[in-house]
Amino acid sequence: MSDLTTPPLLEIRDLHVRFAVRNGQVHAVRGLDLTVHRGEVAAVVGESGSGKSASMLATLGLLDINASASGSVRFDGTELLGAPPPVLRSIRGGRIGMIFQDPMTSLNPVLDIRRQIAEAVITHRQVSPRQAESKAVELLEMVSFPDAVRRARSYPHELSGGMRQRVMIAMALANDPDILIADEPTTALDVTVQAQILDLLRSLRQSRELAIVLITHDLGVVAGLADTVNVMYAGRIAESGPVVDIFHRPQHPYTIGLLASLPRLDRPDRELTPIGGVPPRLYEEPEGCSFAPRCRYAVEACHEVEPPLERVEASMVACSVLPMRSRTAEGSL
Amino acid sequence: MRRHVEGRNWSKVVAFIAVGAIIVASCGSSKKSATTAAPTGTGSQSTTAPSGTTAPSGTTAPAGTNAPSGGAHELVIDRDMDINSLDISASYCDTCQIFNTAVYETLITVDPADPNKLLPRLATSWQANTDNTVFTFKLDPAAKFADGSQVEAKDVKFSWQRLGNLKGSASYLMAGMKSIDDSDPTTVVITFDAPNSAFLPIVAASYLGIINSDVATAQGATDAADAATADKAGDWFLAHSAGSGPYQLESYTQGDKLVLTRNDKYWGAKKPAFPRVTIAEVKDSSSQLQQLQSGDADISMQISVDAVGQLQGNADVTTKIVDSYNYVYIALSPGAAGGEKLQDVTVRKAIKEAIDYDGAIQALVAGKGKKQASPIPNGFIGSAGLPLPEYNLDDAKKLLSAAGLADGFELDATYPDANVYGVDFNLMMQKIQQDLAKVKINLKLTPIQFTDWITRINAKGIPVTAVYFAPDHTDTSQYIQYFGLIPNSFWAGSAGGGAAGKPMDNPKESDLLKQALGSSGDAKAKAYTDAGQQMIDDEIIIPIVNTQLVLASRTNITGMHYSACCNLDLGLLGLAG
Amino acid sequence: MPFLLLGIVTIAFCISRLIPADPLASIVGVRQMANPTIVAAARQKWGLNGSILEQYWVFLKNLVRGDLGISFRTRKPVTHDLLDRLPATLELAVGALVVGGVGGVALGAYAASKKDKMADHLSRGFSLLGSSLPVFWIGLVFLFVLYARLGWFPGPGRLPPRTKPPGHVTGFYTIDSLLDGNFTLFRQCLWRLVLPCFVLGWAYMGQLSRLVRAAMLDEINSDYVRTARAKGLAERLVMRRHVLRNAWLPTLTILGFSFAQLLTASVLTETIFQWNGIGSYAVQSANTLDFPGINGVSLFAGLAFLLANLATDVLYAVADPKIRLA
Amino acid sequence: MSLLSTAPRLLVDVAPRSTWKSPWKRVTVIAGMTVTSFWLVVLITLSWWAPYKPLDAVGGRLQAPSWHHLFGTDALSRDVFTRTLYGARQTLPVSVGVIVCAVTIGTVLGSLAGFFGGWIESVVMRLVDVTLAFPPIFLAMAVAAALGPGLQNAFFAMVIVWWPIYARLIRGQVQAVKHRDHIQAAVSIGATRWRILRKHVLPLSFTPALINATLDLGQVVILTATLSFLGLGAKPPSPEWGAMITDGAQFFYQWWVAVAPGIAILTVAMSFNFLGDGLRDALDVRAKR
Repeated sequence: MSDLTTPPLLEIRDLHVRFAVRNGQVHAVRGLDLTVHRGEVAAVVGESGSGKSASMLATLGLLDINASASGSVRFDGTELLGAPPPVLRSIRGGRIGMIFQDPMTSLNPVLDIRRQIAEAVITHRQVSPRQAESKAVELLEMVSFPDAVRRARSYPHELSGGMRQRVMIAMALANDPDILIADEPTTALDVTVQAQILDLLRSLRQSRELAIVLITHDLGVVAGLADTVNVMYAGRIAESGPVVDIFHRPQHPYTIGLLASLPRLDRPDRELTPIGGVPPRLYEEPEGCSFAPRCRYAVEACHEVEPPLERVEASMVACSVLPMRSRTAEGSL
Repeated sequence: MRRHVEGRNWSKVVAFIAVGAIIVASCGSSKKSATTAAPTGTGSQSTTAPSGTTAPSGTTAPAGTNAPSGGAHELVIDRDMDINSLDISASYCDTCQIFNTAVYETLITVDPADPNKLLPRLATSWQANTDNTVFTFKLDPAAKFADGSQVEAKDVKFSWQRLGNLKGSASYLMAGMKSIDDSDPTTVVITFDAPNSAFLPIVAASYLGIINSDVATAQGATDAADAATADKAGDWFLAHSAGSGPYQLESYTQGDKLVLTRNDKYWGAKKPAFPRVTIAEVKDSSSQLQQLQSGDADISMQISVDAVGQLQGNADVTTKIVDSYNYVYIALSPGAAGGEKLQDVTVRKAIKEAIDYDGAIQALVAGKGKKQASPIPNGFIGSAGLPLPEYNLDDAKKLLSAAGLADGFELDATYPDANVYGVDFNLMMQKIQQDLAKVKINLKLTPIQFTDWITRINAKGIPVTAVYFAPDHTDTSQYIQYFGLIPNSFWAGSAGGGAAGKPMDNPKESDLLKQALGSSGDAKAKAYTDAGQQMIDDEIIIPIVNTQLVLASRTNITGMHYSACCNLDLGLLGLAG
Repeated sequence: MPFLLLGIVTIAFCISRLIPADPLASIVGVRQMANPTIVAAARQKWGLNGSILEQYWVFLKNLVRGDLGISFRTRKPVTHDLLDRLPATLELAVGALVVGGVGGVALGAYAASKKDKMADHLSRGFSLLGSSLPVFWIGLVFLFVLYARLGWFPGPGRLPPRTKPPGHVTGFYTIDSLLDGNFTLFRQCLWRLVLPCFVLGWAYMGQLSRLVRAAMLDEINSDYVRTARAKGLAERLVMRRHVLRNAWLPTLTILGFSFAQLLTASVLTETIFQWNGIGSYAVQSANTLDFPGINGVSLFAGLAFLLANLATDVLYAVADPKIRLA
Repeated sequence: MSLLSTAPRLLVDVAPRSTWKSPWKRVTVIAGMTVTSFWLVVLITLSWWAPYKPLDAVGGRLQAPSWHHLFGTDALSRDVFTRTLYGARQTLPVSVGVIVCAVTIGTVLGSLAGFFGGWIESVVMRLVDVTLAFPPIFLAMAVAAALGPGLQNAFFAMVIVWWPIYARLIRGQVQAVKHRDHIQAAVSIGATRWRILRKHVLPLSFTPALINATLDLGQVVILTATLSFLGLGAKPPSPEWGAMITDGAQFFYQWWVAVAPGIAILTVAMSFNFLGDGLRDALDVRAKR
């Protein structure tokens, strides 16, 4: 597991991301804190629109032109927010690799995959095109791309979704990055393929001491891979902590709700309870706890004061009610 | 505030465009030096293979006595060409006159300075019998075709018979011919059915130029009676010529240019001055003017009078505005469908008096034109002393009241969409429409294509239309034959309603024409003048303007002229200095 | 496609025969139209006797043999006339395609990269201006200002006056002059192409740059562009290798279409710039009711359109891997 | 599938996703509306305030621009400025009429073809293919020449040129809309085909047609002038812009004769283009995204 005494590899503090839209702006990320250590797998979990992707794009300076980020993102001692483009470029694809949700659209349709991987190599290293190409084939083999030598000249549309995601991973790992940011890497894939990709990530992590930031809305993906879990809601961390604690002793009503909506093979008899309501639209700042409107434990204070993130046992939780603590008698889920 | 910023944006747009223009401009001016250097560069090029087909190389000019003036300078003439054929016997157009005269030669020709004076060309002498039915020509024994063979009587016979039998538009010139005797190679005797005192001027018409009959026959040409269908040489003549003139056809590209080369063996006294003459198709007046200014053209034939001012103060260019025999007219056709109101001659007279001629001449050709009394243009025998048309609005109104049409009526005016002799027909008809509106006659203008116009006017006539005319030769008879209300006249038929109607007839005109063709001197002039008055009284043809001509050339070009028979005789042109 | 060809041929034939004038008028002339024997002889000679259906049948039969008939006006085979003028028109259309294509892609890409900045507005204004200008008017304005008044550009025509065309090999003056090794002439011919090509290509440039700009903006937001940026690629390379490479694909779809359009829009340009190509041939044929000429030009236009579409499909297949292997 | 069916109508498909917030959009839409309404006001009120009459000879011949004659006079001494203003009465109604007719015919035939398919579709689309295989200028020239000159005949010629574009556009839209869920639902509950076509399919198909129509208006204005320029449109003496340019072309050095009508065409065509762009952004669902 991770070594908590060494300085963190990636440290995000008070990150805010705002999008300018037609009728004003959306405050998508509202003071995110996140720490990733070398070799650690940190999961960021939340519903779509909770700001998890936006915060990662902000980290790498990949936000669209209508978005702005503030706060601090330090990677291995370097401040990335506001860093000059050349610095960002050398880190992107060099020391931080990123893969995206939809492998269908994330590869350039008019270039063959060998060329796209080789491009990643060439961008960061002084190698000849030929060397880059053979490196690309190696990388394909590394991600268990079948028949890599022969199929390296394929175009994206000739590959299945799983294969394309392997190509994406190969591309992201082309320069032995310290961190892989995986933005919903399995969402668009079939269930069986999902498992293969997760296996691949797991083995890569072990063989290369790779830190992974795993962004997902699927707690099932988290369980098998992550060391720590950060649950995001409405642009903020609702709860974060070691995976075991989150799963077994969730503190935040939202986390509890998420887990309750998850089918579990070991408890087939349990009734699934979806969370009612919808997440707030962040056109304007919510008053009080942003989850309060959907929270069945909410008290009056919840609607007035936004709760700070506080340590509860091994986790950090942003909730003024903490239903689990008061009802420990009920035991676990 | 925002508004202010936007305003600034737009001023930047303007600035951007301006900067762009300047950049383009600087590129342009840097390249221009290359362009202006062109003539010298290309002059030397002319030694490379000529693209023409049979023409001898123009650069191998024989030295010595025959050395022509003008040296290596190639003449370039800008013209909007209207060529219908380069086969002299089938041709009929203004440009054809220039081509025919340069490449072929007629037996006699017209003095450009005096259209009523005939000069020898292939013939050294000629005479008519007393009743103008038999004409005898003595050919110059020195006359040679370009291939060196002698011009003989059989060539004359062949050329004239072919002209008549090909039945082209100019075939009317040979009407009434009975026989040609070519038994003596140097003497031509032609006999007519009826007196034809117009024939000597007709012989000077460019269409009567002489073809080398041996060469032409070898190419399928024939002068037989069925030549209209049996003659196969039309295509050959598009690329070749077989004449004795100072120049020969090198090549013709329709819509592009007509290229002539010097006939190095030209037999005449005045040797052709230019190794090559190019008549370039340049349609608009402004381009012709530009090219003349820059020296890209030596002669521009259709510079409009409104553009001439641009040339003032340019010592390299000489312009002269001279009288011509060309004119534009409107024609009233009582027999045409829709022209019923015109059957009353007072109505036609009223229309004639309602037109503001001076205003029209001002509007159409900036005053560079003359009024004309009858279809016989000013300067032709029979034109003198006839009353010029007068603008008289009051009288016109009175005449219409008398005809019971004081409240006006509507007339269809369909005319060819043409621009001839500097007159834009659209403008002219709008001007006439304006004028006639004052007597409450509403002209409905419809400009159509010329082909369409011919179809319509031949089918059932057109109540009011506009046309133009240039002489084919220097005798007045052509005007009576075409405009007079006599059998087979074009306008007698058209004014009577074309094929659907009945030709109009004014027997006096037939008589006067016969009288004129059978006489000479004053008697002939009197007959033509009387015929002119008759045609005025017909009130069918209303000449609007007898246009003047802009002769524009580089100052070093000598011999610029306008000829009644031949338009521009290229053989007379030279280079000064 | 055969149906289409037949349709084009038939419509061309019908249109020329619909015209209410008798083409013989231009053949035999004003003076002889009233003479029935001459008219009948000419009717026979030029194949205008017989019913319309018979004429149509003869026309089709000859067409199959590649014979478009003899032009009433030039008295030469129409196929010969068309081939003779094709190089002039192609030279113009290709030049306009280059001006419009290169200019359009560059302008569109530039505008997209400067989205909503001044440069974007200017280039969009410029391209919109191109599609709002009547070709015949701007041609005249250019001639008046840039040629007659300022003398920055050469006047109308393919060649400088007094210049002999280069030896006839291809008929393209630019190519032939190079083959002759005559660089002065080559430069002159090229220089004379500038104004007409620009006038002709401007509208196309406007159309294309709007298309490219829109496509670029679409592509800039696409996932694979984000991937390329995540690789650490410099923005310049992202634009060139990824955005433009995809964005110009849709421009291919209109490439063939535009080429056919240009070939025919040359009707006006050729008239204004006295370019002796197919466009002016079309106008002259129409003006003199030269039936074979009109039919020939129509057929040419239709064929050009078909071929251009075919070429587009082929090009697209080459450029887009999805189609190539599909 | 014929090759030609792939010929693009790109205007709608690749709408740039710029928002109304863009200053360019705002300026252009405002400019487009201003110029269009200027011409509309001119067209309606002109007779009350025009400095001269369009057909009257006033002042001298071919006078250069002055305060009395803003754009000079032509060869018949008519005021060019007045004629140019009156030109709007020729061109604008014709252009709008052409588009209205073309859209109507195209919509009827295109929706029939798209919705019913079968032989109707084959007939209509083959006709469309053949018509579109002719270059617009050439087809319009040929038809106008066959019918004879005159603005009316030019009008017919242009409708013949334009309807297939809309027929194809509407057919494509109808086909796309036809398979949407709510249409299928309507079919399944037994709505008649006519009703579905009228109530469900057409309203959805019409937006792109409207956008294209506005953009095409500018092109029709230009084509009208082009036909007149070639002598196939308005007959003299009507002050039609293209015909005025033809006149001006003869008086090359009296440049003012052709300048005003050219500017008129330019402003009208440009403002329709601006409006079309704006309309597309306002109406196109994709652009709003």
